Amino acid sequence: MEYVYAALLLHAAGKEINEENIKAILQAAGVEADDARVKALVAALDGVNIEEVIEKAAMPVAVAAAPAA
Amino acid sequence: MEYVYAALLLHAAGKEINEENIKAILQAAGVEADDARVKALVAALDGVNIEEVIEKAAMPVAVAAAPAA
Amino acid sequence: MEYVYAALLLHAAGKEINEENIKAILQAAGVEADDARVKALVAALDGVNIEEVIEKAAMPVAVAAAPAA
Amino acid sequence: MEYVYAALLLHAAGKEINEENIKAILQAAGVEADDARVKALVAALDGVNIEEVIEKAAMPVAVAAAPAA
Amino acid sequence: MEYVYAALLLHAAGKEINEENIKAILQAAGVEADDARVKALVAALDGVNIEEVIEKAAMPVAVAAAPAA
Amino acid sequence: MEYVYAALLLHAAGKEINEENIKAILQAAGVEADDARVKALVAALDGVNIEEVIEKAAMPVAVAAAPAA
Amino acid sequence: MAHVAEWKKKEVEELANLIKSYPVIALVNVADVPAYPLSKMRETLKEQGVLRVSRNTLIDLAIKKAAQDIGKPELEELAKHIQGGAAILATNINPFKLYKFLQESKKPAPAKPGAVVNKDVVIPAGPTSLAPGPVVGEMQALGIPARIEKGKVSIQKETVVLKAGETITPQLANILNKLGIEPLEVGLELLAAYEDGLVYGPDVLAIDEEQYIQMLQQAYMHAFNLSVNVAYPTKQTIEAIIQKAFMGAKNVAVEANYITKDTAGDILGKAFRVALLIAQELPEDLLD
Repeated sequence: MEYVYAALLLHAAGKEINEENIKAILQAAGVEADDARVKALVAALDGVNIEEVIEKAAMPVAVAAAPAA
Repeated sequence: MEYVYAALLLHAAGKEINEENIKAILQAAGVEADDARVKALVAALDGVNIEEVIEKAAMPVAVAAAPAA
Repeated sequence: MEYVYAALLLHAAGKEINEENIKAILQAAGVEADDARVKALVAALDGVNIEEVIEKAAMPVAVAAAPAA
Repeated sequence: MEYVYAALLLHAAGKEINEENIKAILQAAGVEADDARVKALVAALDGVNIEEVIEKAAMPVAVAAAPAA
Repeated sequence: MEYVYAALLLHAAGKEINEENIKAILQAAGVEADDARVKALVAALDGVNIEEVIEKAAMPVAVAAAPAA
Repeated sequence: MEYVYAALLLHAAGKEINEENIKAILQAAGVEADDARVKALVAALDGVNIEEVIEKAAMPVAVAAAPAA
Repeated sequence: MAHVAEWKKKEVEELANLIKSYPVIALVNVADVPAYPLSKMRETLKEQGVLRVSRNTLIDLAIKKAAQDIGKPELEELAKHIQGGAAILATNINPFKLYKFLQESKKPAPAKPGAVVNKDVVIPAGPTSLAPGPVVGEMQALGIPARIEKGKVSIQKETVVLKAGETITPQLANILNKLGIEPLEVGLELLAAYEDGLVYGPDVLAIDEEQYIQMLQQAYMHAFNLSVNVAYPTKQTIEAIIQKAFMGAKNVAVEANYITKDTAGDILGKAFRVALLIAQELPEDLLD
């Protein structure tokens, strides 16, 4: 999950999610970055609208709260 | 949310969540770390069972269904 | 389930789901393909909108919460 | 998802999930295999109990059916 | 359960569920048909909407989810 | 589903599930048996512990829905 | 049989012929059935059978004669079930269906002293239409908690006055009739039925339909499970098979945090939810 958190950190900080940035973060965290996984992650996230995805992910919590109201 | 992601990254990597480590990650992400907030975060997370929270987060279905009870 | 995975692989890759293609994949996986099973699967998938079926499977959470409202 | 299907096909067939086998399957399906993604998948699956995770799988489908009541 | 499978087979095949047909199937399966059981089955299923009954069986969720509605 | 019912009938009657027996049952039910489908079924069931497989829910529904109850 | 009256011989002959001409021969008790329901039943059965009332002794002779004529000694067994005011119901309807049909055709009937009820008789709580009078004392004597309320007799508590199988006393019949409760059932009571060498008693013929429905559902689920679990596709299961394969693949990918188009949402979502839940535990001024 380290790779995913690194990507989300970059997203939250408004920085570009690229191999270099992810590796820098992982290194700073003392994690030895696996080149292939970093590459694969960046490739997989290409074209993914992160904002939208995490909004949807937060939804079940919101929906769950509704009926209780 | 950057601070939280940094903390979660450390947790996932099995590293200690302390001020120094969090600052290092934020810096690598190009975020200017606010000393007071980092301190407060570390203090606040002390006593939070992150593993438990992760488990809860992995089960959106159950969470969603709960209020129906 | 090997046969079904092969079919879904073809679907995901945007290739035609036919006997020949499924057999080629199974062979590459070192599985001896049973002609009759391949035929039966291809026949059963005829007319099925896989994308739609998968979508139905993938979107449960919000729906699950709905009736509780 | 092609890569994942290839991995599960190998699992279902009782074959080893390694880079070589995954690539062979993808090739047979006419997919140009991306080295980094294949490597990343193999690395990511290391330590995952596939059998167990698959068993957990089907439930969202069922939940999705609920509003039919 | 043989008798019930025979009845479902007739239903799936669009044939009438009557004593003669059930006995023919059981005989073909090498089962010595008990007259009274065949008669009882046919009488019990008389007027039963099998399609509806098995649809309900296919969606146990509906039952489980019902109290949530 | 006719073919599956025929196989289950044989299983329930303690008879061997083979092509010949399945065809005999289908014929008795007035269904024209498709050779490939019969073959595919027999192949799919080869080595399968039927008792176990029929009890294993294809969609473990109730578990997911349970918290809603 | 020289001393037997000519009409009796003829009657036995006719009954025997009737028995021989239908596959299913049932004995029904018509002792307590008034004429109207009886003729109604004849009409309903018209297409599928004949109902003949006769003397028990003649029915007995006719069954034995028919059994001999067609060489089916098993049919003689049926004669042992003759009781009450027996009648012959000769039909094409399978005995189980016939039993079901006769049960469903029964109608409620008023209480009669000496009759046996076949289900519990309950007097419901609440007001009745009865005016105050000696009836209150009569009820209390039978253990029915009656009282005068707002000028009417009222029952204080739901009371079971008879259990299934018990006999109605004259006192209770009187009360039940006053209350308009009809604890009896009138209709043809099936004593036994013969078909194809077998005599079926009512205990065998009373089938639990709910149980058959459950068996149907179980059988269907077994077929469904088998089809999906061994990936043998049928029209009814192909979708479930695809979904099972897809969900299995997806779950494995999500568990492995392997991001694809289909898992990006779940994996990022998982991480985001963790962050969100953690954030909820933090003091507000820590968050943006």
